[in-house]
Formats: sequence, C-alpha cells, structure tokens
Amino acid sequence: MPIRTAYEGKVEFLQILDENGVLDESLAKGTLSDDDVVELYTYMVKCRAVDETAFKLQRAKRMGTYPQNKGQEAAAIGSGFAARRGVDWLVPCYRENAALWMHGQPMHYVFMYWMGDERGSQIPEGVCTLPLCVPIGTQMLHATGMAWAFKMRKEPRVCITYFGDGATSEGDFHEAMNFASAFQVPCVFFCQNNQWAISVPREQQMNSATVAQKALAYDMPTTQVDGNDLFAVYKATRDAVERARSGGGPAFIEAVTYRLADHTTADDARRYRDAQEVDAWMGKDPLIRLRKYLTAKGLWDDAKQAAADEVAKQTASEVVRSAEGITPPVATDMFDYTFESITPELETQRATMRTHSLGQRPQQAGLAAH
Amino acid sequence: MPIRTAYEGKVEFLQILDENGVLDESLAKGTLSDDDVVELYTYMVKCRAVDETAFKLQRAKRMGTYPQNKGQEAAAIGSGFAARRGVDWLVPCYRENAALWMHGQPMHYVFMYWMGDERGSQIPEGVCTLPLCVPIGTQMLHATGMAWAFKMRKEPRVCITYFGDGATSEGDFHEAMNFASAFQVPCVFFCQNNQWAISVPREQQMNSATVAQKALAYDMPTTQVDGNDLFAVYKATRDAVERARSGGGPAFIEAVTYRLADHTTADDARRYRDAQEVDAWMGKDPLIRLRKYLTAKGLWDDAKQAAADEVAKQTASEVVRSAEGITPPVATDMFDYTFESITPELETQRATMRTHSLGQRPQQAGLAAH
Amino acid sequence: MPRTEQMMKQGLTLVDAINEALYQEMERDSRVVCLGEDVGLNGGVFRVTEGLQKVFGPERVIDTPLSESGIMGTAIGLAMAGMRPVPEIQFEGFMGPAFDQLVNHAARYRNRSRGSVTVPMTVRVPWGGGIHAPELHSDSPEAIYAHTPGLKVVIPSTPYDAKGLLLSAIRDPDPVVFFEPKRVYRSHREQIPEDEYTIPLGKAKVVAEGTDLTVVTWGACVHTCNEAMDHFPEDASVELIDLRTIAPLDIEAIVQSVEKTGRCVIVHEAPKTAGFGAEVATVIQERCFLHLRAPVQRVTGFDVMMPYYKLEQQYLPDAKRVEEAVLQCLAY
Amino acid sequence: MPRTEQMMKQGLTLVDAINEALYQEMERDSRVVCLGEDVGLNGGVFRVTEGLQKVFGPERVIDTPLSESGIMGTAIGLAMAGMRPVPEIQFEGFMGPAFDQLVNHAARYRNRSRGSVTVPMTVRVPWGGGIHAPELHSDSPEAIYAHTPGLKVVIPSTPYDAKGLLLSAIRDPDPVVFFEPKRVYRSHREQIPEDEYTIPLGKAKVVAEGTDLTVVTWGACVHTCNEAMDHFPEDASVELIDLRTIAPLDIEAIVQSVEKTGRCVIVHEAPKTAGFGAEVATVIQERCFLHLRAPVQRVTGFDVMMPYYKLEQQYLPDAKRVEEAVLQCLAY
Ligand SMILES: Cc1ncc(C[n+]2csc(CCOP(=O)(O)OP(=O)(O)O)c2C)c(N)n1
Ligand SMILES: Cc1ncc(C[n+]2csc(CCOP(=O)(O)OP(=O)(O)O)c2C)c(N)n1
Ligand SMILES: [Mg+2]
Ligand SMILES: [Mg+2]
Repeated sequence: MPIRTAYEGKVEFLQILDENGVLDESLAKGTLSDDDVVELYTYMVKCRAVDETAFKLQRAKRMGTYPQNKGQEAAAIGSGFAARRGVDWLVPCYRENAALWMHGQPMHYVFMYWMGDERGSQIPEGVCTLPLCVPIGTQMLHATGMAWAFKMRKEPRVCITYFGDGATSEGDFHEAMNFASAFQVPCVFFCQNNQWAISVPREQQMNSATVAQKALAYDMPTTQVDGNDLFAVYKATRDAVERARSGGGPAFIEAVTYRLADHTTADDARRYRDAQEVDAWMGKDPLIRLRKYLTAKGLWDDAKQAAADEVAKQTASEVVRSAEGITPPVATDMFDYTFESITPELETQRATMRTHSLGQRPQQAGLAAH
Repeated sequence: MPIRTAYEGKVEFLQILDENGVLDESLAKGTLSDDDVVELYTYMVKCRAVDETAFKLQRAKRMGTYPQNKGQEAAAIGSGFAARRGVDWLVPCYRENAALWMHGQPMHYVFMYWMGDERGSQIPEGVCTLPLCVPIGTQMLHATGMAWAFKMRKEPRVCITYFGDGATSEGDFHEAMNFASAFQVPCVFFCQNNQWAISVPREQQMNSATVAQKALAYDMPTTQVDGNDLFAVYKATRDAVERARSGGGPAFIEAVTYRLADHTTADDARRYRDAQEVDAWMGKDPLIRLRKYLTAKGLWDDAKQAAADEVAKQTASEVVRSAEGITPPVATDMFDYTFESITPELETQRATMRTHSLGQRPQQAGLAAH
Repeated sequence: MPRTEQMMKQGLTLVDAINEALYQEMERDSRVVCLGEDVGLNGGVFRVTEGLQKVFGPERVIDTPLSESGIMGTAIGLAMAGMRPVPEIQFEGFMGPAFDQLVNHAARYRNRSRGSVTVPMTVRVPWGGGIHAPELHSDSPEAIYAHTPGLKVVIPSTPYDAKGLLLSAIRDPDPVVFFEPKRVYRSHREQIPEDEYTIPLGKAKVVAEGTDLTVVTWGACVHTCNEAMDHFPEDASVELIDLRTIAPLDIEAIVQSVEKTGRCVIVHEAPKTAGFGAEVATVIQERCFLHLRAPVQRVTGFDVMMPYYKLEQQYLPDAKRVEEAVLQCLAY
Repeated sequence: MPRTEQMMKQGLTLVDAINEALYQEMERDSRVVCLGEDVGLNGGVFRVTEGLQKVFGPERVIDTPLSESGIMGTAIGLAMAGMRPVPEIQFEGFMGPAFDQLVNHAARYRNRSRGSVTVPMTVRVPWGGGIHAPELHSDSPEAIYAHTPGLKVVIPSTPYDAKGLLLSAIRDPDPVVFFEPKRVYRSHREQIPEDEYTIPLGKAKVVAEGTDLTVVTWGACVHTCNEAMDHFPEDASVELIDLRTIAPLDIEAIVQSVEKTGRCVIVHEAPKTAGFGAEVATVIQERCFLHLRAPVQRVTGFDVMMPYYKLEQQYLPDAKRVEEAVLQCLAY
C-alpha cells in the first residue's frame, strides 16, 4: 500500500432558519419551543438597544472605547441559551455581552468596564462568567484549564469560550485547542467569525476555506453554522455542550456572522470596507430574520414589537443610570487588590500616594519639621 | 441546502521503499538514480558514524549534552538532497545534521556547538543554513520570514525548515503555518515525527491521527511519508520544493520516523519507553533498508561497505580533531558580538572584566594610588 | 507622506514625524518594509502608517494576521534575509506574545552566531498611558527590554527627535525597540526639517539647563516634567534631561549633570520596583557618590497593575508629584 | 517521596527537598496538581518530580504537550476553578512563550477583577547558569518578573529554605514564580525536618553576621559569596544576606544591615543593566543615604547574552570577582 489515505476530515455547514425567516422544520425539531423563541427574540431586542445606547454614550464622551456587538446577537444568545446558568462557565472575549447577561452578569457591569472601572470586572458571587478579555486569543486557555478542573473533579460542568475569527491566528488558540483535545476536556470553542478583525478581512487573515477546519488539526468535532440563525447556533452549541458534559470532549463551532458596526467606537470601518458588503449583511440581521419568522407564525405583531422596544428602552436607561450612578472608584483599590494581603512597600505607596522616598523617613532626611 | 459540506481535506501516506528494501518501481520513477542512491547511502553511513562519535565524546566528557540523530538519517538526507545547495536555505532544529552538512555546514561546527562554543554557530559565507535552534518550535517563523523575503525579491529560492512532532504543539508553529499560507511564501515545513518529544509519545502530545493533518487548518498541501524511506522523503520534498519555487506556495511534510537513541545524552529513554518498541523500529532503520535494496540490486557488497565504514571512521576522527583542535574561545568575543559597534558600557566591562564600578573612576574614589 | 498645509503652518505632530520618517526611508531604501496588524489599508490604529500602503503597495506595507509572535518572528526572518523590516506591535501590552521571539531570538542572533547572522529590524510600539484607553493599552514595559542584552531601546518625546531617531533606528544594524509615547502622538506640534536627518542612538538631550538638581526622564514624562518646571521656586535651577535612548544608556550625560547639581529626581510611568529608574539611580550613586547631596528620588507609577482609565491619572506621575519630590530633594 | 537511606544519612539535596515538599503538599491538599513537560513518567528532566506520578497518578502529575503558554494558561484556568496548580517550565529560557500568560493574565486577574477572580498557582522553574547546559538553559530573568506587579518571586538557595518556601508558595493565594537554582540542585546536602514547615515569603535571611560591609545576594550566588567569605582579610567583618524572596523585597532587612555596615556589594548572575541589583542598590541609597560610606557595588553577569558553556564561567560572577569588589568597597 505505497499510497494510502491516512486521514480524512470534513466540515459541515448548518442552517435551520434561513435569511428570509423560513424554518427547516425537520432540523428544528427538538430545538427551541415557540415560547423560547419569543423570549429570546424579546431579549435580543433588549440587547440591541443596550448596545446602541453604549455607542451613543461613547459619542457623548460618557464612555471610553466601546466595541459594538450589533449583528452578532443570535450567535451570543443561541449559544448562551445552550449552557446552564450557574453551572456552566462562559469565558468571553468582548463581543458576546448578551450571553454574559443571560448568565447573570449585571448589564451595567459591561458599561462600567468600558467606562474604565475595574468594578465592571468584579464578577458577582454565583455568576459563572469570567471578565471580558482584551488580549486577543488568550482566554481560551483559561477556559480549557477550567474545563479540565471540572473533569478532574468529575463535575458535570462545561465551559464555552468565545473569540473572533482574528483570534484564531494567535498561537494561544492553537495551544488551547491542542490541550483541550489531548486531555478531552469539556470545553466548547465558539468562534464568532464576523468576517473582520479590525481592518483585516477573514480571507486575508487566513488562507483557509473555513475557520471550522482548523479543528481538524486536533481531531476535534467541528461545525460551521449560520451565526445569524438562532436555531442553528442553539442546536450546534447544545449538542456540543451536552456531548462535552457527558464526557465526549471538546468541540469547535464557527458561527458565520457579521460585525454590522465599526470594530470599536475608535474605528471607522468605512476606511476599509465597502458599503455594499455591509448593506448585504444588514439584510441578514438576526433580528429581522427572527421577527419575520415569528410574525409569519403568528407569534408576533407590531404591538408586541412596540412593547418590546419600550422595555428595551427602559432597560437601557436603567443600565446607564446604574453605571453612571456608582460612586467614583477609590485609588486605594489598586493597592488593596494587588495581592490578598498588602505588602509593606504597597502599604507605604498607598498611604503616601507617592514613590519617592525621602518622605518615608523624614527624620533621616532632617525633614521632620515639615 | 440547510446542511452542506463546507470543507473536505485528506492526508495521503507515501512509501516507495518498504521496510524490506523492496522498491515500488513506478513511484520511484524520476526520483533518485542509482548513482544518487549509492552516494547518499555512503553519506548516510558517514553521518551515522559521526553521530555515534559525538555520543562517545559526550560519554567521555569531551562534549556537553548531545542529541543523537540516529535513525532519522533518511529524513534529513532525502529532504536535504531535494534542496539546492547555496540557493535554498535550511532552517534547522537540531536533529538534521546530515542535511546541514550536505549544504556546506562544516561537520565539526555541530560538534563545536554542543561543546559550548558559539563559533559552532558561525555560519560560513555562502553556506545557506541557519544555526541550530534550541527553543522548540520557534525557528519556523524565521524560515517563513526568509522565504517571504525571497518572494518579495522574486528570487527563485526556497526555505526548508525542520522540527519535531513535539514542536507542532507550540503556538509559533501555528503562527508560522498561517503566515506562510496567508502570504503563500516558498517555505517547506518538514516535520520529523520521531514519535517522541523527550518522554512524551506522539499520541499523548496530540489527539490527532496524523501530524500532517495539522496543515489542513491552513489549506496547505500536506503529505505523510515513510520517513525512513529515502525515496519517499526525497520525492515528497522535491515536489514541495519545486512547487514552492515556482510560486505554488508552502507545503507540509510529515516524515514518520523514529528516534533510535535517547532524547539527548542527558536522557535515559528506558525510563519511559519499551524495549520492544525500540527493537521494532531498529528493524526499520533507514540504513539497513537501503543497504538491502542496494545489495539486491547489485549496487553494493561487503567490500563497499567496509570501504564506506572506513571512510566514515576517518571522517569522524577528523571531525573530532577539528572540533577539539581549535583555540579556546576568548571571553572578549561575548562583548564584541553583542552589537555591531560596541557600546561604552560594554567597552568598560570588556576592559575590566567586571561590573562593579569603583574601579572605573578610581580617582573619584581616592583609589588612584592603587 | 508629503506634508499637508496644516503641517507646514503649525508644524508636525509625533505621528506626522514618524510617518514622514517611514515615508522617506521607504523611498530611499527598497529593503524597508512595514508590517503589522492594520498598518496597511487602515494606516494603523493611530494612523502612523497612513497613506504608506497607497504609495508603496501592499507588498511593502503589509497587513498581517493577528499574531504578534508571527509578526516578530517573520520580521526576524525578513531581516536575516536582507530586508529592513519595521514591524509594528499595535500596543505595548501585546508585546507579550512576541516576547520570546524578541528576547530569545532577535536579541541573540548576532552574538550567538558570532556576527554571521544579524537582525536589523526596528520594532515600533505605541507605548504608555494617559489616553483613556482600555486595559493593556497603557503599559510601560521598557525596563524589560533594556535588561535584554542585544536590544536597543529608543523612546522619543518630540516630533523632531522621533524623526531623527527613527531614521537612525532603521539604519542600525541591530534590533531596536522604538517606543512611541501615545500621550504625545498628537499633543504637540513642532516645525522640523523636511530633509532627512538622523540623531545618534544612545545620546541624551539636555532639555533645560540648571545647577541645583537634575531631573532625568523619558517619553511622555518629559512633558510632565516640563510642566512641573513652571512651578518650581524662582531660585531653584533645575536641569532636565530627556534620555531618548535608555539602552544603551547615556551615562556620561547623566554623570556630568549630577556631578554639577548633586541632586537627582528620576521620573517614569512604569511601576517603581525594578523599573528603569533603578538603573539610573544606581549608576548615579556608583559614579557620582561623592557629589550626591541627597538620595536620588524616583517619581514613578505605583507597584500595581496599570489601572483601568478612571484611575490612570492617579497612577501616572503628574507635575504635582514631580514638584513635590524635587522640592523635598532640594530641601534635603 | 519518602526519604531514602542516603537522604537520612547525608541529608537532602535541593531536588530532594522540593520533591518532598511537593509530595507532602499533594498528600495534604487534593487540589494540588503538578503539570509540565516530562514531569510525570520521567519525573522531570532534573528528577524533581520523580516518583510523584506513581503515587498520585497521571491525573495529578501530568505530562503536557510541548507548549509553555498552554501550560501557563491552563494552569491559570485550573487555579481560577479552584485547583492549586504547580506548573513547571522546563528551563527559565522557555518562559518566553509563557510570558504573556504569566504577566498579562496571572499577575493581573485579582486586581482587575477586584478580588473576584484569583490565580493561586506556583510556577516552578529551574533557573540560572553554571551547569554546562546548552543555549537558553542558563539564564536569570528574575528582574522581569520582580518588575511585574501581582507576582511574587521566590529563589531558595538551600534545601531547608526550598522546602519551607515552596510550601508557603503553594499555599499562597496569589501567583508565585519559584526559581530553582540548577547549580545548587545537587551540590549541597542538608539535614532538614521531615515534618512540614513553612518559611514566610518576603523575608530575607542573614547567612552570616558582620559589621563592615553587607553582601546581598540570592540563589546560587549565595554559595559563591560564601566561598568568597573565606578569602576576606581576617579583620573584615562581612554580613551576608540571602534575599530568598525578591518580590516582595525585604527592604527592612537590607536597611537594617546597611545602616550598620555602611557598605554594600550586591551579587547576581543576571546581566547588570536593569537587573534586580539596581533595585536593591537604589533602595539602599534611598533609605540609608546618610549611612553609606561607599557606593553600593554590583557584581553581576555582563550585559551580554549568557554565553555558551565554554565561556560561562567567565560570565558568571565568581568568588574572585566578589572578593575584589568587597575589598575595593571596603577600601573606599
Ligand atoms: C494580543 C492582541 N493583539 C492585538 C490586539 C488589538 N486588537 C483588538 S481587537 C482586534 C481584532 C480582533 O479580531 P477578532 O478576533 O476577529 O474579533 P472581533 O473584534 O472581530 O470580534 C485587534 C487586532 C489585542 N487586543 N490583543
Ligand atoms: C520552547 C522549549 N520548550 C522546551 C524545551 C525542552 N525540550 C528540548 S527538546 C524537547 C522535545 C522536543 O521534541 P520534538 O519537537 O518532537 O523534537 P525531537 O527532540 O523529538 O527531535 C523539549 C521539551 C525547549 N528546548 N524549548
Ligand atoms: Mg472578527
Ligand atoms: Mg520528536
């Protein structure tokens, strides 16, 4: 057998709710109930409103740089819904707010985070999410480690970790995938392929037909889904999560979606991408699609939409109030949380708020009179 | 099309000369001539002898830690022979001495290197090889960068970079593969899968059926070859090198081979691997196989072997003589080569061979009389 | 890029000056290529490479994958193969993934190969705090690279210096880390020569002469110190030194000043402990021991993680902290 | 692992002591896991984890892929999820790929999450030169990690200290880098208590008392300095301090000594410029200015790449260089 096939792998693409809001009933079976969909759509409307509010706050200089999540709600919500709140852990990047909120992270914490306040990363007791992660591609290793701990302790928990298409170019992505596969830990790698990493399009980021095929390197189960299709995202994630929970090891999901907004508020995407491209994706907006579906099925109407919009607006206002209403942070916090117990040097720096050291022993310097 | 195939990839395994020395004539066509094989086998005998000599030198405390190449000669020689000396660049790890020597690196430089002398890494003018590389998995990026420069300057050159199975777990491996593919640079990634990374077997290093499939992540042409089969290694590498040279981009080759010796002379492989496994691979030794083939074909006999052994022995002695015969390195070298032009501080350290600084201005310290 | 009308009238910002240096050097030397995340079509997240891709094409101003080790490692390969790469790491916080390539490879190749393999590259890195940026966009890791034999570390504080130092860095035969203080990117304009000029690496600059105390600093803190200068008592004559290059360190310039003044305050943004200020202070006490009239003082960031931006002004040394230290040191 | 006869008779090496600490802590606390390259079946390339896998199984003494960032990053995840991981990086030179995870994540999680996410892990790393090893197996990067807020950096020099410090490190609620001087691994034996005991982090040890000059050092250089002690003139009374932990630094111990002696020589293997010796010297001149009778001296590695082993003895500070500096400092 001088030439033989040593390995074969393939990636399948899954779509259940198409761009026109038409559902593939057979694939949808056993996924989301009508109640689920109504609830999740209502939630999606809320998340979109909060996201738009953050954008406006930044423009009003009431928030720092903010990365909009707009357009990627189905990916965050469909996957977040597949994990068990308070049991499974979400290890995010920064473009899946809706998933974190669903798992109990207070909405205004995300605002506080982007307002430059560490208390926005202070995870409340009982909430199973990690803080947002700015260094791209690094947090998947933490998810892998956490999932590994669950496996060691035989706890039926799963991690889902989120990251972008660009993140898959980092070495840490590779190391996390390999560890997860080598140790068969219950971790789901959820890639939000939104086609862009700031100004670099996916096709330039990699010379690969899909992101999902990167999992073949590790013999890891992998799927590509329409990331703007709540059903497909939910189904793929639920299958991966439940397989992981029952000892089936890690999985990879590529959600094909689109960043409808700029990379962040510090970015101007018109510099590098065509309006036509954005327009085309506007039509695939997960909210439009889901509303079409619900409306056609008689589960939704304009009155319900108006009500949902109103709730969303109120929520957004509350989030702003909460985020802006907190007391200013105290400088001493930066010392108090460096270690569990403060060191003598930090105690001095904290007490004096300075680093020059004559003042530390004024009598030595003959400055006692000061 | 709610479910469709988004990507398919596969890896083929190539063997031309089997373990019994039987050649697949049709696959062998257009590869190595009889003269080539005789020459390369003779060279292989020489490299083996030099390698065994290094081992003995270490045992006699005349050399530091040394990683034997034993058993992997066909991989190094078959691939090295596929590259053009003085044109293509080899970017090694440390287990392909035979390839470096073939491209003009003086044999005794490798000895000097492991004897703790930087002059062993001093590449002679016109030799197109980089120094050995100790930090695992890092050098492939340099190869990618060099190949990129060739592409930028439209030079018909190719890089071959060597690394082990363990190296493919490092993040830099992933980044190099992705860059090479994204920019379609003329770089051949040659993995010597010798089944072990120190004490960790390949199956534990990764949960992947093959190493070669890792290239599918980047849509990079990939092959698995019998790494102890000179013909298969040569053919796969030549095809990859020539495709790269003509603008066809990078390629990946997994050479399935075996580390017949300990990891290094500091290692004792009996602690972690079975004698049976080693014995089984002893039978697949590339030298034995090639000799069987040559003998059966009437191209080799005991007299020729004796002559080759004698030349090998003499070469080994010369290498030892050259390596041990050089003048001791001078300490000033470490200062003189830190930058192209020495800095004032280094000049002081060089002149005084110390770092404390009273002596730098003795008059200041009232020590002028000293 | 060619100068705009605003630049001609009001002078160049640090961003403009760096851009001009890159433009001129790419014109002069075809071996120079810029590579990094978003440096091409987008002109860099700070617009430092703005317009260059249009002029020199995507093969010389290259948008890379999101992969810092990849950028650094391939730049090393490019340099070894005869190019003059100018990789950009988008923010100093993201040098982390590239640390190994920079420290364990770029810095070592010349010495370990006894001169046969060299890495002439200039790593450009936006650096430091004070611009209200997110996490890991405001750090000051210069001491780490100054502690790495084989690297040069350059930190300009003005447009004039930035242009001259960057041209020297790119032409330098060894790897240079070129830290660009973000806080200064657009805060100051300066008229600088349009023709190319170089400023030697390793030479400090006396920004203001004085006889009573020396302030040694670099980067954005030069401006903080300048601001503090306005608040010192009339009769206090303070000398201000901008190191410009911290590795190699211009020891003679420091010694010359402190032998005269006998007092010194060092100012930097990085945390105090094992920061580069410690090296400067140590050199001073080694070389000017008999001249010192007070302990050398350090005004630096605290020994804590650079805080999120609401607290960054409390972390960063400001003019008031500098002033306080200077007064106390003078009163010693 | 249980003691051998040789250990009972002749005492424990540093390797034995660390092994014993790991063994005892893994027995006591089921959250403790060791992970790294070759730490399991092979017992580590220095045999530090020898035998542990046999006792605790491959799920607690884990052979990982060849992937330092993977080791560090998953250890962070393990720690956050309630384990007490003890990752090993095989040699300090290979901390490079793990730098980002250690510095930008492990060190920051507690502070950035205001105490809600913590990383109790102890990173064990064979460290330093002098054992005739290949490239990148002999470096001393401690200053880099001491400059990183949020990390503790511990460097034992004796078997007794190693055991007590390692137990403290593993029980510490924050990330600790535990550097193990390779040169000492098997060079000294010592009788140490079999029962568990801890030594507080952040406390220096006075190895020898003296009144005329203080030598401050850590790691293998403690032994170099001890050797030098034998060669000082009879009438020179030298105090020797082993820092044991460099972050947090035991400033009071240093100050107390130098206030008494008025002179100080600092010894370390790392390159001089911006090495941790600079911090120690600076603290001394800040705190003991009026007591100092001579400039604080540094006896360190040169500002060059750690050479291949033929020249390593010329690079490393030896007893002679220490002696020379001490004599000159005394004569100042
Ligand atoms: C290690 C690192 N390098 C660079 C950056 C700067 N940066 C922030 S977001 C981003 C692009 C991320 O792209 P992707 O992973 O696709 O996520 P997306 O923003 O599209 O959701 C870059 C380069 C960073 N934050 N971290
Ligand atoms: C970055 C790095 N980590 C760890 C090591 C220590 N080390 C040296 S060789 C080796 C195993 C290498 O395995 P592989 O890549 O399969 O190459 P092989 O030695 O089998 O040829 C390890 C872990 C190293 N040299 N560099
Ligand atoms: Mg993206
Ligand atoms: Mg191997």
